[in-house]
Amino acid sequence: MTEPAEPTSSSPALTTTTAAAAPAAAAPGPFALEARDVSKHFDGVHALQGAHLAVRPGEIHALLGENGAGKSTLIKVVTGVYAPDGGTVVRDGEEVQFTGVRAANRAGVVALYQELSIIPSISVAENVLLGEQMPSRGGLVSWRRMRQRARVHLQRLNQRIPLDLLAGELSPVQQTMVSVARALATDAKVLILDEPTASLTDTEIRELFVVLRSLRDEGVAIVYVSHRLEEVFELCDRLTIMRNGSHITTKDVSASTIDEVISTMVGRDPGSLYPDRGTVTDQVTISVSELQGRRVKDVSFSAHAGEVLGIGGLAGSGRSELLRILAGAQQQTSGTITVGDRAVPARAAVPQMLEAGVALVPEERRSQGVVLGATIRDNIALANIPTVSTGGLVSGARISTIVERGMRDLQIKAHSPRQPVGELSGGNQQKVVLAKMLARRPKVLLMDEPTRGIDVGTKAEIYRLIRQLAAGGTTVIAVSSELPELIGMSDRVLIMHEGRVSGEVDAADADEEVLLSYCYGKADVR
Amino acid sequence: AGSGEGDGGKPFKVIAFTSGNQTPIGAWWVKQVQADAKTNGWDLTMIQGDFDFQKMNPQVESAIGQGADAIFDGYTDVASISSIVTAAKDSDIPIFAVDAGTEANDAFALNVTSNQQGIADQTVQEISTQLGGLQGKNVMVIGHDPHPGIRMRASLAEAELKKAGANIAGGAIQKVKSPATGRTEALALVSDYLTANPNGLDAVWVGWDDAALGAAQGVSESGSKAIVTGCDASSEALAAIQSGSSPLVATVEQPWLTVNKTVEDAITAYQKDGTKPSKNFDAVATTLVTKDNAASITPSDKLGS
Amino acid sequence: MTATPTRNPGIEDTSAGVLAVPRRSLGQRALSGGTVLALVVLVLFFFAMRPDVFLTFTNVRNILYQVSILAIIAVAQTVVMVVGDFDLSVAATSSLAGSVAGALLTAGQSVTVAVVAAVAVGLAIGLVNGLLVAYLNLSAFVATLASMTSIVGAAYLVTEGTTLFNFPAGFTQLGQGRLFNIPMPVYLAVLIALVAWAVLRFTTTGRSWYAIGGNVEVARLSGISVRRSRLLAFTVAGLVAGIGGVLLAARLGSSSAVQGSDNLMFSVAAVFLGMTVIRSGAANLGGTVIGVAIIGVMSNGLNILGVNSYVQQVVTGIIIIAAVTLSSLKTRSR
Amino acid sequence: MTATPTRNPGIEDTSAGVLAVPRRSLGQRALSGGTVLALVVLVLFFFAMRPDVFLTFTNVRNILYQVSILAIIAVAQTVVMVVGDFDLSVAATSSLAGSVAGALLTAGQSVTVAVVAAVAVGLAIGLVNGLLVAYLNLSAFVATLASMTSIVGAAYLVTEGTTLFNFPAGFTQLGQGRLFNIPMPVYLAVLIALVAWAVLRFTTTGRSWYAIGGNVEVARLSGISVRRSRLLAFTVAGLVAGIGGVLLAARLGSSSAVQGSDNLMFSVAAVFLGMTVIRSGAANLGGTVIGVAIIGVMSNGLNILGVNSYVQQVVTGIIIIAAVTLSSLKTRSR
Ligand SMILES: Nc1ncnc2c1ncn2[C@@H]1O[C@H](COP(=O)(O)OP(=O)(O)OP(=O)(O)O)[C@@H](O)[C@H]1O
Ligand SMILES: Nc1ncnc2c1ncn2[C@@H]1O[C@H](COP(=O)(O)OP(=O)(O)OP(=O)(O)O)[C@@H](O)[C@H]1O
Ligand SMILES: [Mg+2]
Ligand SMILES: [Mg+2]
Repeated sequence: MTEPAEPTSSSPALTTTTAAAAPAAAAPGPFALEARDVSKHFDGVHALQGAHLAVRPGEIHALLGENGAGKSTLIKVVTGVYAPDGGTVVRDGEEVQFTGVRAANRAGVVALYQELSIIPSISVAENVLLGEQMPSRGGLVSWRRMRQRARVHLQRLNQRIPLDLLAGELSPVQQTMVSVARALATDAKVLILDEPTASLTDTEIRELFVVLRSLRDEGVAIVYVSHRLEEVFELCDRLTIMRNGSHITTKDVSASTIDEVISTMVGRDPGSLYPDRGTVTDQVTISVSELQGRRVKDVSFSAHAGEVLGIGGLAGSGRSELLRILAGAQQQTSGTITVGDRAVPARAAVPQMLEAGVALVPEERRSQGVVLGATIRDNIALANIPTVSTGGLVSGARISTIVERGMRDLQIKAHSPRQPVGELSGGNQQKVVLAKMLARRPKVLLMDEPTRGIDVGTKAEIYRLIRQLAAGGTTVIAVSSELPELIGMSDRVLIMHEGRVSGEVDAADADEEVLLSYCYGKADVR
Repeated sequence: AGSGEGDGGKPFKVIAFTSGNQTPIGAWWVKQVQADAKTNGWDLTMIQGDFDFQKMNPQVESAIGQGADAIFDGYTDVASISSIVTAAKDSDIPIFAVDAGTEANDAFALNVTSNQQGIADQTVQEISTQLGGLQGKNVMVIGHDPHPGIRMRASLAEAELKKAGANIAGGAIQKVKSPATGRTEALALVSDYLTANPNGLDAVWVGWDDAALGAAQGVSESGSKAIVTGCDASSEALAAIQSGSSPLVATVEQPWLTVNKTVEDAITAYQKDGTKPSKNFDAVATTLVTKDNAASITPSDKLGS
Repeated sequence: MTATPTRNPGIEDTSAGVLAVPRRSLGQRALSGGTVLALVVLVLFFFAMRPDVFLTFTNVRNILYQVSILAIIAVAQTVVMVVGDFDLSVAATSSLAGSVAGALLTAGQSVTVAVVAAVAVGLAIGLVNGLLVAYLNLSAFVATLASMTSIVGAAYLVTEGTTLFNFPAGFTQLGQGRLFNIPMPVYLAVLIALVAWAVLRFTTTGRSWYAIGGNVEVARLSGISVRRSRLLAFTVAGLVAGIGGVLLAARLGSSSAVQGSDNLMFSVAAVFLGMTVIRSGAANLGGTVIGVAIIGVMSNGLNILGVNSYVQQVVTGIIIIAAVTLSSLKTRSR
Repeated sequence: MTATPTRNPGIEDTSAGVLAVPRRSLGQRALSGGTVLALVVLVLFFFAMRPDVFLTFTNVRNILYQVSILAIIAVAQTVVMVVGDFDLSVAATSSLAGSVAGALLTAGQSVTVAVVAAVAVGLAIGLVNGLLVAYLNLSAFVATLASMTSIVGAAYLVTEGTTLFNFPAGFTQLGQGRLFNIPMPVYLAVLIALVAWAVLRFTTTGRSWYAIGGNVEVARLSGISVRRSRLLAFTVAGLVAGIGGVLLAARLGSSSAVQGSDNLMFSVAAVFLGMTVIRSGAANLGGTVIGVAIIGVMSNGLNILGVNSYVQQVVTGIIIIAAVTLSSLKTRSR
């Protein structure tokens, strides 16, 4: 077995171990699933090089690493989606070569893949029992048994979703729960979950944890990927950290701390997550009065140059719609928006709002933020067509300038501006969206869940960036579902409840409990 | 059904159909029959289909199902209307036809068409005359198999040309696939052949004028001296022949006016007293059209006007 | 901890929201089918214009007879479109199958041999299309466009460019025979549509097709054998198109290389019309049947009104646009 | 931390890549095009078979002349496919435009009037298609399928089903005249392709089209007026198809309702072949030109070899499949 790649640049405090020999912690037992010295490259990029993972039956094993560390790729290798370039996969002590997902599933290895959840055009019940799980006899499907079984699996997660709805008709949260239910329905012996909680909220996360713990107690080996480290420490037994496609360390969760994990992941001491607040000016950049939308009701507020305004609330409380209306992506039914000192025409669409200086970084990166098949360069150019052109002609030089600046300023990790965005890690994709919008030099930057699915290191970068923008006089309005983030990054926090603003708090002296009560619409807490 | 009750209270009901309404002759025929129907006092149902038998046949059959005294087929090959023939037989309604097959067929009470052998003779003879004999001459034959008339005259012409000692360019009949793109297909066939074999053609025999015009264009664009013959006597072909500058030197007039008149007369005879024609097939003689007589010929697409 | 809590979506959010595909109440659903509405409007219009003819037994039978083979080809197209692909070769396949049957009959083979061989040819073509698309990863559009070209060429070769006819009665009866005064192709079309409907709805294969059509990647990662399923879908389409071709030859009593080539465009139009019928917007058999009915009613009705055939063609296009627009307006007004 | 250094985009990238089209190193690019390879193989094959003929000036001119109008129609198709849509009506539009020109000339109008009116008809049809797709949200496939049907009907009405001819020399010169011994349509095709290429590559409109083709929602949220752009794309396609139709009428000296109807399938095939040329798989003008060239070389070469036209058709399909397979193998092995 080869030594995994260099840990030299990492903090000296950390010890590096070879995986197979490694799991120094606890008694070395037979592993349910092992990946040994796996390597995989795409188009010259080494996604994996000396990756190791070894999971025991009856444990929840966290797989950690910053964006692009290779977690998802490793998962795809061990479940037969990708054939590895080198290395072996071992299931119950036997070397296996899965020819595809189906083969892996049959061997009891099942994954819930990142960013891929449901099939929108078929029913909820079918989504839960997709593939081999579909109850059938002699090729005939039993719809009755399918509904029964789907109901059971959803109930286990405390979800009461009508089974005959099309999955596409569900809210994003419900969709995620359906895909979780599908993974749970497989009675897997090795269950791998790649960021299942990225778009879930607390209630669902609780339900999920209950089920995962009981599965663990039944002897299932669980691999759990998340960027929410608090979760990891609450749920997991052991953890493996990857960096740059290589195994860095595997240890018991009880033997490590969040700070230590962070610095191992990032390869250096990350410093504090949230930068210091700046000064907010008196100059109102955007103000909204009595805005009505489909979900948004009677929202009025204004924000200032240099201010970071956080917006919180429960799922479906109308935060995204509010931002979409502000960005011109959706029309309000009534109410006015004023940018600077000019009222925006009621039917203004995205181009006009961008012209007025309002830019949106949307919630769903892959379907709203970037063209996955297009290059970084083209994605950035996309939002800047008016500014890089004269008389209808696009200037390649001007595109190059903004692309170069964007990639440098945001430290986008790619081997070339000509790399398709679909090949980048989630964090880098998010930076492309940011770069694209920042090139428009917006006066008001709207960000919807700016750090969803992004590693701590990159999160810190994004917070710093937000602060930098604010310091430059930009107003940042950011929606987030994570209360600590809301408090940490904002100057002021608005909480929405059922489409209305239910509370407004100065972030500097906000606490989570208060915000939470506003989230539930209890405006009278104080 | 049965014989004509034209004089009774009910008008004489005729179902007419043509699959070729996109051809000029088909279009003429439709108008002609509609006009004549008025004169003859027919209750006419005219069904037109763009060579789409799946659509046309059921329409005709459904009309048959609703009763008629006679069926009038214009330019639709017997091969494509088997189901109509069956339906007509079942309802005991006679079918009178213009140009619906190249040989006698008991599907019809009468089918009158032009004499394919005559067309082949006339055109091949004209080529021979113009070239001063066929021995050793290179002649391309362009046909179109789906059309039985063209198919037949093309193979007759090929045989005659061979017999007279001509070489068939490309070794066999060149086949145009679609009537819609006949002109461009023939144009490409000739241009490409002439590039591959410069001066390789003395004549091009083409089964119908539209493609013949494409072939002629190919010949003149390639700077070849070859001559071209067609068939149909379309006004465009006649104009080309008369101009004297086109490689198209001859076409053949098929006497559609007379043919149609003959068939309509047979129908009116049947309408009057139920008499059916004594023989059910006739192939009438055609006229070769060259520069000499082109001016006096009524173009096939200006029939009736 | 980090995440904010939510209302339990299970309780009140069942009416919930909308991602890409809207959801409607039962009442709305009944109304929903703008496409169905379009069909009803067409029927009423023609009935109002010619009450003496349009809804008579003879004419309805006539419409059914006219669309029966289109319906079969449209079933083939539906299956492929459920999987999210296209088959531009369905009509050509049916012509070739018909031509093969015709050629064998002309060569004196028995009806059984001719039919079996023709259907086998359809199946083989479907298999080849499937291999090209599922295993060589060609875009279905290019693959079937190309195979269509070759198939038409092959049909020309088989028929030598002519129209073959003079088939034994045992063969033409398949297309022209009647049972209870209804032509055989109508029964066969109904049978094939029912079988296809059942396959799509009740078999694991059918459900895999829908899953793949919904999202290939998710289907693949859920352990569905995407390749095998797509191969199967194209094969089934080829087989069904082959049957359609045999029936067309039997129905017309003739076969030629271009026979029924209109069925391509009309089958696609029918499936598209049908896709507007259901919520998910996926290809579906019920919808296809409605689409076929719209096309049939329209063409028959315009004939009955004696509309000039050029004008008919103009009107046909306009009606298709009107029907689809109607249904999309309905959807939007939700 | 994370960022790896990149080549300085400012220095070498000033030649502005087309949106959605990634750039590869020269070596990769030369190898990349399995489709280009297919073209080269075809050319070499025919050259080897007929070295005395195939690459002569006359024959190359001949090929160019033969594909020039197809190339123009394929440009129209490319524009629409860049936006991620389809236009099934391009060939019908060109026939109608040619028919309108023919009818006006026959009625004694001047060449200018006839040409302008014909092109305007093309433009109007494009506009209608665009409105249906962009503003009424109909699927482009259905909308243009339906409009195609209506347009063909209209062309029949305009020509009264006949072939119009006897056009003044001033008109036919457009299609048959020569400059430096090269026919006019070749210049016009090159001109139109170059303009379209430049529009796609260098204008804000072209960029917007590619963006929309990449992902409509992303494009919309990035501030691109999706509706207006799509409308424009269809309008341009109609306009270009109209020009193609005028040239075809001028080239043949005649116009009919179905003239050039095979340009639909061939234009789609050309664009699809062209999409395999580049990595992103988007429609692109260079690729389309290669696709058109493959089709032209194939048909001319097979004619030169004297292959039976039915066999030609079979072979055409097989060659298209081979070309596309070749290029997809290349892509996969990267
Ligand atoms: N299909 C692909 N083609 C090219 N490169 C890829 C592909 N998939 C992944 N990569 C690259 O491989 C590396 C590892 O990516 P992977 O998705 O495994 O990271 P990850 O650890 O899951 O990150 P995240 O936390 O953002 O999900 C990245 O550099 C990514 O750009
Ligand atoms: N429960 C729901 N019911 C209906 N639509 C919903 C629901 N949840 C989300 N959506 C849809 O998803 C988008 C985002 O929803 P919205 O703005 O209401 O929520 P949010 O406060 O941003 O919460 P989330 O965290 O779910 O994004 C909207 O377009 C909305 O139509
Ligand atoms: Mg990942
Ligand atoms: Mg949201």
